[in-house]
Amino acid sequence: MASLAEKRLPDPEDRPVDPQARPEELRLLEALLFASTEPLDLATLAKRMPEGVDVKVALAQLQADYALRGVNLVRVANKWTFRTATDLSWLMTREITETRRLSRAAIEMLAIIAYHQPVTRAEIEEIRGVVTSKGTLDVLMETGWIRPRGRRKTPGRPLTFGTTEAFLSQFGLEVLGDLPGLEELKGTGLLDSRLPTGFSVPAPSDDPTLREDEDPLEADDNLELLLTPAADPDTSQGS
Amino acid sequence: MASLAEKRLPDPEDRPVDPQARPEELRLLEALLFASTEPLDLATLAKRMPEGVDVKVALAQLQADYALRGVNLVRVANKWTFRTATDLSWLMTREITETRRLSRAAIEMLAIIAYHQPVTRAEIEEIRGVVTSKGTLDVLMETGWIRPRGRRKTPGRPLTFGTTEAFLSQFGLEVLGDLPGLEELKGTGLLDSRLPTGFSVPAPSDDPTLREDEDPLEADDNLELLLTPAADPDTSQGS
Amino acid sequence: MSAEILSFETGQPAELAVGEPALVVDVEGYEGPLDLLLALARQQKVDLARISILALADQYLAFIEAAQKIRLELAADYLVMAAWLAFLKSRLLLPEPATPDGPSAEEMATALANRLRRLEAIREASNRLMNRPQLQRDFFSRGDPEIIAEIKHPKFTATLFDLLTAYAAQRQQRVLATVHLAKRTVWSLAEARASLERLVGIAEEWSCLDQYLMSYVVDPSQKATVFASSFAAALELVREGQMELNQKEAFAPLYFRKRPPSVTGAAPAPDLSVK
Repeated sequence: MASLAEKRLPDPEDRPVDPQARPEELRLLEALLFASTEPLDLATLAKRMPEGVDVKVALAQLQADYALRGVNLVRVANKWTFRTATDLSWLMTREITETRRLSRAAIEMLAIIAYHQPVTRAEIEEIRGVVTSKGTLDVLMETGWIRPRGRRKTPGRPLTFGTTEAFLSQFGLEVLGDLPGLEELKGTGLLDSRLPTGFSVPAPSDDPTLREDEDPLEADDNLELLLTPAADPDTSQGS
Repeated sequence: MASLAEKRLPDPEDRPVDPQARPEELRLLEALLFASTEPLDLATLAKRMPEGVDVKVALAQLQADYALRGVNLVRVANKWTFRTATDLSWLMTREITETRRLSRAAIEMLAIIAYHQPVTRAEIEEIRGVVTSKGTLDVLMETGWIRPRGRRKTPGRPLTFGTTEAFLSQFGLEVLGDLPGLEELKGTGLLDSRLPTGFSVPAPSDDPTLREDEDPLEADDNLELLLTPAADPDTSQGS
Repeated sequence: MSAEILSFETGQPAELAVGEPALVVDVEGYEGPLDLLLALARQQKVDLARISILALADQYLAFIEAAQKIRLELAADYLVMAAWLAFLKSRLLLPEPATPDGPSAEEMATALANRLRRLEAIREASNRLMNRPQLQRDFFSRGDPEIIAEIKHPKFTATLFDLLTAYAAQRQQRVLATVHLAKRTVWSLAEARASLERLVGIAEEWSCLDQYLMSYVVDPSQKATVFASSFAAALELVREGQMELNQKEAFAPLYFRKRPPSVTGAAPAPDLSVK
C-alpha cells in the first residue's frame, strides 16, 4: 500500500484526471445517503441523480464498495441507508442512548404481530392465552414498530395490526421474509392462527395492501380511542 | 472492473481472509465517526480505539481514503467528522413547491391590471381607491402573471404593467379578449344590472406593442429597484 | 417453581406438607394458564408434539389443587382451564362414544398440544428476534446527518372566478360609493332640537332665529334642511312651553326667546326697530 506521503489529498483541479477518481454517480449516491437521516428509496435517489444513471447498478456497486468497511450500505424495506457494521457493536456501546427495555409480554406480542400479521388483538390473545393489557399495546404503539393497518371483516370489525418500516429498520431486516426462523415456523404450520393446524402455510406480510378479509381504517378512526378499554370488549369485563 | 455479479457481498466468515479487508482500525474509526452525533477530537477517538492504534496515522489514512469520495473526512476546529464533499454541496438542497393563495388585495390588483392594461400603479390605486402596498406588487411579480411593459410618457415616467402568457394559461384563457366584458359580467350576476350609465368595462388587450403614450423599458432598468418605494413616486406621498 | 415437586408419573402431588416453602408459588409469575401449562409441559422433557396431555392435565390439576390448599388466590382463568382439563381427562380415560358429538377427546388434546407448541414457537421466535443486532444498540445510523436546505418555490393559486369576482366587486363598490357621496346631508330634527334647546337656554330677549341658524349653515346646500328642521323643532319647543315664537307676517324673520318663568299675559311684541 502506498505510503501516506504519496496519498496526499489531490488538488481539486487534479480530480477530473485522477485515475483513481470514482464514477461521479457513486460520489453523489454516497453523499446523499450519508447526509440523510432517513433511508431513501430508489425513486427519491433517482430523482436527485443525473439523467441516464442506472441507480440500481450504482447502488449495488456502492454496497459492494462498503461491504468490508465499518459503515455498510443496507436496504430496509426497499430503502437504502448507511449503518455501522454490526460486528463492531462492541465498540459502539458508548453511543447507546438508553434503549427502552420491553416487557416480556410486549416482546411476545411484538413477535406475534410480526410473524402473524395482519393479526387482531383477539388472535394475539388466543396465541398467548391471556388478555392483553392496554398498557402493553400502548407501549408497542409508542415504539413505532407496529401500526393498526385495517379492520378484519368479522363481527365487531376488530383492528388488524402489522409491523412498520421502523420495525424492519430496528432489527436490521431488509424485508419481513428475513424474520429469524420464519421458514421453520412456516414448515411446522404453527403460523396458522386457526386450530388445529391447517393445510395452508400462511406467511406474514407487511404489505400495506389490505388482505381480502380486511377493511381500510376509516378516515375518522381515532386510534387513541380505538385502543382504549372502553372500546374494547376484551377488557371491558373489568378488573 | 469486476462485474457486479462477482462483487457480491462476501459472507461474514470470509472477511478475515478477504484480501481486500481493510485494517480493522480504519473500520472502527469510520464507524465511530459516522455514528457520532458531533465531531470527535483525537483524544476521544484514541480513548475509544483499541490500545496500540496510532489514531493520527489512521485518521490520515482514512482522510486519504475518502478524499475522492462524495463524503470526505474533514477536521473542524481540531475535531473530526464526515462531511459532504464541498463540490457536491448543491445536493444538500431540496427544492419544494408550496402552494400559496393570493391575498384579496393581490387578486384585485391583478384583475385591474388584466382589464386596464397597460396601467400604472397610480392608476390602479385610483381605481381601487386605496394605496397599494409594495408587498402586493412583489407577490404579483413573483407569480409571473404580470410584467412591467414600459413607462408612461407622463411626469415621473411611471411603469406600466400588463399581464403575461403565464397569466393566460393560469386562468385558462386563450386570448386576453376572452375575459368577460360588461354585459357578460352583468349576465353572470357579478355586476349589478342597475349600474349608472356611463359605467364601462374596458375591452382588455395584452398586445405587447407599446401604446403611443408608452416608452420602452430601458435596457438597464433594474426592475427590483424600480419597484421599491423610493423609486416609486406613487407611494412617496406617505402611508 | 413448584413443578418439580409434582410427580407426573402418578399425576399426583408428591409428598408435601402444606406450607412447604417450595409450594409458595407466584402464579403471577406465569402469564396465564397456558404459560403455566407450557412450563409444566417442559418438565416432560419431550418434544411438545409427543407430549402426554393426560399427564399434563394431571400435573396442572395437582398444581391448582396444591395452590388452593394454601389458599393461593387464583385468577378465574386458571380455574376455567382446570375444569376444562378435568373434563378432557375424563374423556380421554373413557371409551369414546359411538357417535361423537363435536371434536373427539384426541382432537381436543392435539389442539391443546398445538397451542402449546405454537406459544413455545413464538417465544423462541421472539428470543431470536430480540437477539438480533438492533439499531442504535448494535449498529448505528448517521449520528449527525447534514441539513438539507429547502429552497421554496411558491406556486400561486387563483381561479378565474376569483379574478372576476374581485374585479366586479371592486368596480361596483367604487361606483356605488360615488353615488353615496352625492346624497344630500340632512340636518335631522333631533340635531335641530338639540341646537335650539341650547340657544333658548341663553335667549332671555327676543332674538332672530334666522340669524342664529345662519351660523350653523356652513354649506349653502344645507340651508333648506337646516331651516326646515329648525322650524319644526321650534314649533315643538313652543308647544312644550319652553319658548315663544313671534313673526310679523308671512315670510318675515322669526323671533324667539326663552319663555319667561311667570306668564302674566301676552308677551309684548319685540321692538323691531331696535334690532
